Order: sequence, then structure tokens, then C-alpha cells
Amino acid sequence: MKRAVQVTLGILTAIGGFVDIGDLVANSETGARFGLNLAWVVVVGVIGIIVFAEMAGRVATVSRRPVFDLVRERLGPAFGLANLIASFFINFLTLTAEIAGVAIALSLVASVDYLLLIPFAAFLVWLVIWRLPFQRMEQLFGLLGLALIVVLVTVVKIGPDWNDLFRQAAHPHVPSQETPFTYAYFAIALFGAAMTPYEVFFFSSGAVEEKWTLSDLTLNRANVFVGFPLGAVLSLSLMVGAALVLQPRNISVDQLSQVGLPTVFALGKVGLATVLVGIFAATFGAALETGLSAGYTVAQYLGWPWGKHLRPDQAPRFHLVVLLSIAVATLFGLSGVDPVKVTEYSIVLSAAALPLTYFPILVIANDTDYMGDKTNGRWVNAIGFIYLVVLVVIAVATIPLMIITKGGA
Amino acid sequence: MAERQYYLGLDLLDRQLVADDGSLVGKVDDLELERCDGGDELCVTALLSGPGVLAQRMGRRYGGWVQQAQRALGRAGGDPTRIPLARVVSIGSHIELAPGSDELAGPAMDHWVNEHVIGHIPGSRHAPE
Amino acid sequence: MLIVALVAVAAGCVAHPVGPARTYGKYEGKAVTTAKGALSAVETARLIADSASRGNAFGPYTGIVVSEAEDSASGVQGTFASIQPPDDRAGKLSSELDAVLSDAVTHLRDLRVAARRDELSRLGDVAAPLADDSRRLNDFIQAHQ
Amino acid sequence: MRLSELLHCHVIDAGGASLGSVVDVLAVWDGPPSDGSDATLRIAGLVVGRRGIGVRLGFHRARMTGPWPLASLLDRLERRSSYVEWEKVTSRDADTIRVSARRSDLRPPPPLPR
Repeated sequence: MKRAVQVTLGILTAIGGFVDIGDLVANSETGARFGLNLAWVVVVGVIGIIVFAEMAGRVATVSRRPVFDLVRERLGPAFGLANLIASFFINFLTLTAEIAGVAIALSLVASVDYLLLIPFAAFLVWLVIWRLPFQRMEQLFGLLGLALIVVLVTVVKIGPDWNDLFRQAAHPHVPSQETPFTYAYFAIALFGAAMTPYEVFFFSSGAVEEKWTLSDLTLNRANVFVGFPLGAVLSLSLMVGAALVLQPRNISVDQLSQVGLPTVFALGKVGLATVLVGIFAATFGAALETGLSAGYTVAQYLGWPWGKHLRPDQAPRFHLVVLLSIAVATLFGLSGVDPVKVTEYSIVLSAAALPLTYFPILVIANDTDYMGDKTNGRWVNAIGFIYLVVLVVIAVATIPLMIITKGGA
Repeated sequence: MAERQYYLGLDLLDRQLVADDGSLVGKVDDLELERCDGGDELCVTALLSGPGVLAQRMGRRYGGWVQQAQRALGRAGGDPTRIPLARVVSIGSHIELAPGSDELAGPAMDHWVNEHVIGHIPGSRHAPE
Repeated sequence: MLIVALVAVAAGCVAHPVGPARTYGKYEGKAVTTAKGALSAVETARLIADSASRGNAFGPYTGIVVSEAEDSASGVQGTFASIQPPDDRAGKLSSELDAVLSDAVTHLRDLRVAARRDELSRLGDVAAPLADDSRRLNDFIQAHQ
Repeated sequence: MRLSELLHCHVIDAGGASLGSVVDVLAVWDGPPSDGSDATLRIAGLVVGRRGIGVRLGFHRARMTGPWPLASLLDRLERRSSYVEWEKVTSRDADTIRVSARRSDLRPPPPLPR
């Protein structure tokens, strides 16, 4: 019984934890701009994150070695360091975007300029990392994030022609006003939003934090195979809502506040209140995950003690990195950068950087020294290898596309 | 126990060092080699760990920079730590050390950070609750 | 690779780069992009005004969405005004679009003032002129695309 | 000396031809671990070849089960490197090692039993 509760809780957390500011922005933006022509990318992305997270979770559980530990061990110190710098920088962009997202969500309730709320939001994020135990933190924000189910209710309430929606999603094409380049660029953005590397840093470090054992591998699978697809349903609902409400009105999404418009349209005040809670929880949860990931990556590369299962004075360098990252992200957010632009760049670069962390995990998941008899099965390896190819193609294409489309303009 | 073989680069370098109490105390940043019993053969005599060792391994120039930084920081910079081979308990996905790891560079740096930053923040000595 | 990405991000996050337009065609393209941006802002404002006047949205949220729409419209207006028209024909196009943009920004400002005063039930009436701005922007986009 | 210094060394065979550089070192543990100070980890041979990611990943020397296209590719890359027993080292200075073997006599590094 206790086990069932734990599994359910894990799944719920995974649903809430799947969506962050990247998904909120990317799905609303592409829905308003491309209709359902990019819906397939969400499906490809969620299968990718399932494969990646399941492997990373299994490796961390069996060997007790999280992602960046293995990155250095398999890629060597020099290439590992380049990898660390790239991953840390992208994670930092995401952290900035999430903190700004928390501030914006608060500003939509408090009617204060979000810039004034950024230091407060950042302090809150740090305080939770400093004081709240790992599991309670994860459950609290995962469950609050379930408020985003309201976007699914939004779509149901609008009552679209479901057959027509499926037909559109199943027959994607480049809309007449777009070029193949912008189409590809936004496909990468959506993919990066669904398959963000920090999710895996966090997930694999979390497996060590929560002291998972072999018997928890079921929990790992349940979280990943049930939680993430349900999270993807929320992403698709955001896209459909934008396609139904915003696209016919020629509204393009360039503010986080516009993400709530379809829900306001369909469900009124109750919907609005719920979606704002959901946006707050999703960005806050992701700010915690990226804040911790800043510390995880550096500490694991250098072999320092890390984690929330330790007292802060038992992992001081880890906490110092977390603290400094949050502080610098706060300053960057306050400098007047456009949070939506920062989000877009963070998800696109996330997609480009994926092979750097995916590849070592795929290799270690096949190493009997680490994994014993828990190495990848034939099917996991087949899919895992296909995704490796996909990720490499994306990584190569991203920067040229970014330049050609001027950042998707 | 049967004679065990290791590829030093693959099996030892860059592995996590774990103290007897389970705490993480650094990485194997390099290995020290010496002639075995004065003969022609080389033996591994110690594991080396610390930022200076790592930087030195990546290039002499970086090693110089880190050494300068370490001189400036004093003990906080972390001296290169030499762990005699006899202290190694097991070699696997991590390397387990016998008791007595307090004098390693990693814990020393943690101590410095505690004394100057983290220890001054309220709640640093309490487990999250 | 990393440096390219860094520079791209730094440039992209801080400012929207506006290149010069050397031909009428290029200028017309930028005019259409501008009109689309303004249309999005106008339609966002109309949508939230409609919802708010029917009691479907809270004051703070409405106020912020409307003022973001105003900022966005006046932003694209300012950006477009900073591009030098390459010839007389482009000059005429510029004044044609600028007239619509100015009207839209004025109407958005009225709406923002009403929303900030929390006069939510009135927002439908205050937003009424935006319907005409929306139609004109649409016509402009159709004519020049 | 340090292992990293050995790993940068250039290796030249009996005929004066270059074999590449030292990419890894095989060592044997004489005596059980954790059994006091008399346990030694003696260097038994060198893995020599072109430096590259395939060697670092250890697809041949370690027990890797897949994924299939990658494993066979990297395994083949690693087989291109060769193994030289330490007894065949004739001279050694800061950056060059001379060995008494010829390239044609050398075999790929042995995978380790686990």
C-alpha cells in the first residue's frame, strides 16, 4: 500500500515536473503560429526524454553515480570540462528564465512590475533549496504543478472537433507564411523544451538523493513511463488551446501572460486563478531543479560532496555554487533581458547540447562493470541509438538555423 | 584472491573517491608512479587528487595558473593530496578509501568555504526539515 | 561553437536588431512584420477586454496583459519609425502604416488607463475602437503581403 | 613521475616507426587490495595507438553490451590500437618510449575478465 502511494506520488510529481517555462512558452508560441503542424515534435520529444531519463535513473540507482560524474569519467577531464561549461551555461539561462517566470506569475496576481519581484522570487527559490527536504520539495511543487491540468480542461471546454484536430496533427506541413527554416527552428525549440538536459541531471541526482535501491527501479519506470507522457498531454493541450483561441485571432505569443489567454477565454476567473497557480508552481519547481543542477554538475565533475540529503555545512562548496548561480541569474534577469527570449534560447541550445550528456549515459548503460545485469535491453538500445543519431543531427543544425532565422523571428 | 588487472586510464583515472563514512572526497586526478623496489618496472604508489593536479594534467600552463591561485588562497586552495595505495579499499564504479580522510584537500576546502561563507548563513548546521 | 552561441544569445536577448532596408521590397516586408506585431497586440487586448468586461478575468491580470500589449505595439511602432524609408513610395507606405499604428497605440492606452482604474465592466466599450484598428491592420497586411 | 606524463609519451618500435602514443596502461595488482602496505599495483604493459574517443570509452577492453552499431564501430576503432608488454620497453625519456617489438607482431589490448 505504501508502495502504491509512493508510485502514485512519483507519477503525479513527474506530470507536474515535466512542464516548465520552456514548455509553457514553446507550446503556446508554436500553437499560435503553426497550429498543430508541430504537434508530432512533442511526441518525439517525450519518447526521447523517457528513454534518456529511464537510462539515467537506472544508471544512478545501480551504480550510485549521477550524470556528470560519468561525463567526466567517460569523456576525460578536458572534453568533460568543455561539456560542463556548455551545460552549466545553458542551465544558467534556464535558471534565469524560470526565476523571471516565477516573478511574472506573481506579478500577474500582485499587479507589480515583475522586475521588482525578481529578487524576492530568487530569494524564495534559494530558501526552499536551503531549508526544505528533497522529497517534500519535489512533492509540493509537483502536486501544485498539477493545477496545469486546467489547460486540458480548457481544450475540452472549448469542445473542438477532435477528429479534425487529429487529422491536422497527423498531416503536418509547413504553413504558407513560414519557411522550412523557421519550421525546423521551432521544431528544435519544442524538442528542447520537452527534452531539457537539466531534467536528467536533476532526475539522476534525485535518484541518489532519495537513496534509491534496486527495488526502486519499478518506481523509476512508473515515473518515467506514466508521468512524462501525461506531462506531454499538458504540453499538447497548451498547443491546442493556442491553436484554437490565439491563431484565428492572429495573436502571437511573446509574453508569458498570454499563455493564460485560452484558459481565460474558456473558463473565466476560476480557470485563470488555477492556471496562474500552475504557472507559478511549474516555474518555481523548475527554478529549484535548475538551481540545484548548477551545483550538481560542478560538484559531480570535481568530486565534491553534493546534495540536499546532507546538511549545508557538509556540502558547502555545492551550496556556494547554487547560491552564486542564483545570485548571478537574478542580476541577469534584472538587467532587462526579455524573459521569453531567454527561454527560447535556453530551450534551443538545450536541444543542441543534448548529445554531450546523452552519449555518456548511453555508453555507461551498456557497461556491465557498472550495471551488472541491468544493462540496456535490445529494444532500449535500438531506440537509444536512433535518438543518438537524431540528437547529433539536431546539434549540428541548431546554430546555422539560429543564424538563418535570426532566432526564429 | 586472484590477481586483478586494471586499465589505469579506464578504471582508475577520474573515478570518484569515497571515504569510509560514505562522504565524497574528490576525484582521482592523477596517479603517482615510481620504480618498484628499485627495478626497471613501474608501480603505482599513490592516487593524486586536487585542482592543481587536475590542471597540471590538462596542460602545464593551466597547472601554473592553478598553483598561483593556490598560493594566493593559502590552504583554501587545496594542496595536492597524495593517497598511498595502501589506503585503497576497493576499486569499482567509485574508489573506496580506508579511514583517515580528513586531511585530504577536498574536506580542507569545504572547511574553508564553511568558515568564510556557508557557515555564516543561518541554518547551515541543520538538516533540511 | 560555444562562443558563437554566447554571442548569438547575448545579441538576441538584449535587443531586437533592426537592419536597414535598402529596397522598397525589403521595406514593405518590414512594414508587414510590424503590422503583424501590432495586430497581435491589438487582438490580445481585445480578447482580454472582452473576457474582463464579462467578469471572466481579474483586474491585475487584465491590467498587465493590456499594458504589455500597449508596450508591444508602441515598441514595434518605434522600431519601424527608426528604419529609414529608401524612396518616396516607401515614405508613403510609412505614413500610411504609422497612422494606423498611432491610432492603435492611442486606443490601447485608453484601454490600459481604464483597466488600471479597475473599470473592468467598461472595458468592452473602451476596446470598441480597437476593432477598427484590427481591420485596418489586417487590410494593410493583405495589401502588402 | 605521474601517469599523465606516461600517457603523453610517443612510442617508437624496433624499426624506428611510430606506433602512436600511450593511450592507456595495464596494471596488475600483486597481492589483495586493503591488505597492508605490501600490496603493489605494477605496470604490465602499454596500450599504444592514436588518441581518440573510442579508446577512452573502452568498448573493447571493458565489457560493453551495446548499442550495436556504436559498440561494433568503437570496438573496431579500439582494436586498431596495440598492446606492448612492459618487458619490451627498451628505453624511456620524458616524451619518447622505444620498444623492442615491431608493429606487425603486436596484438590489440586484451579485454579484462570481470
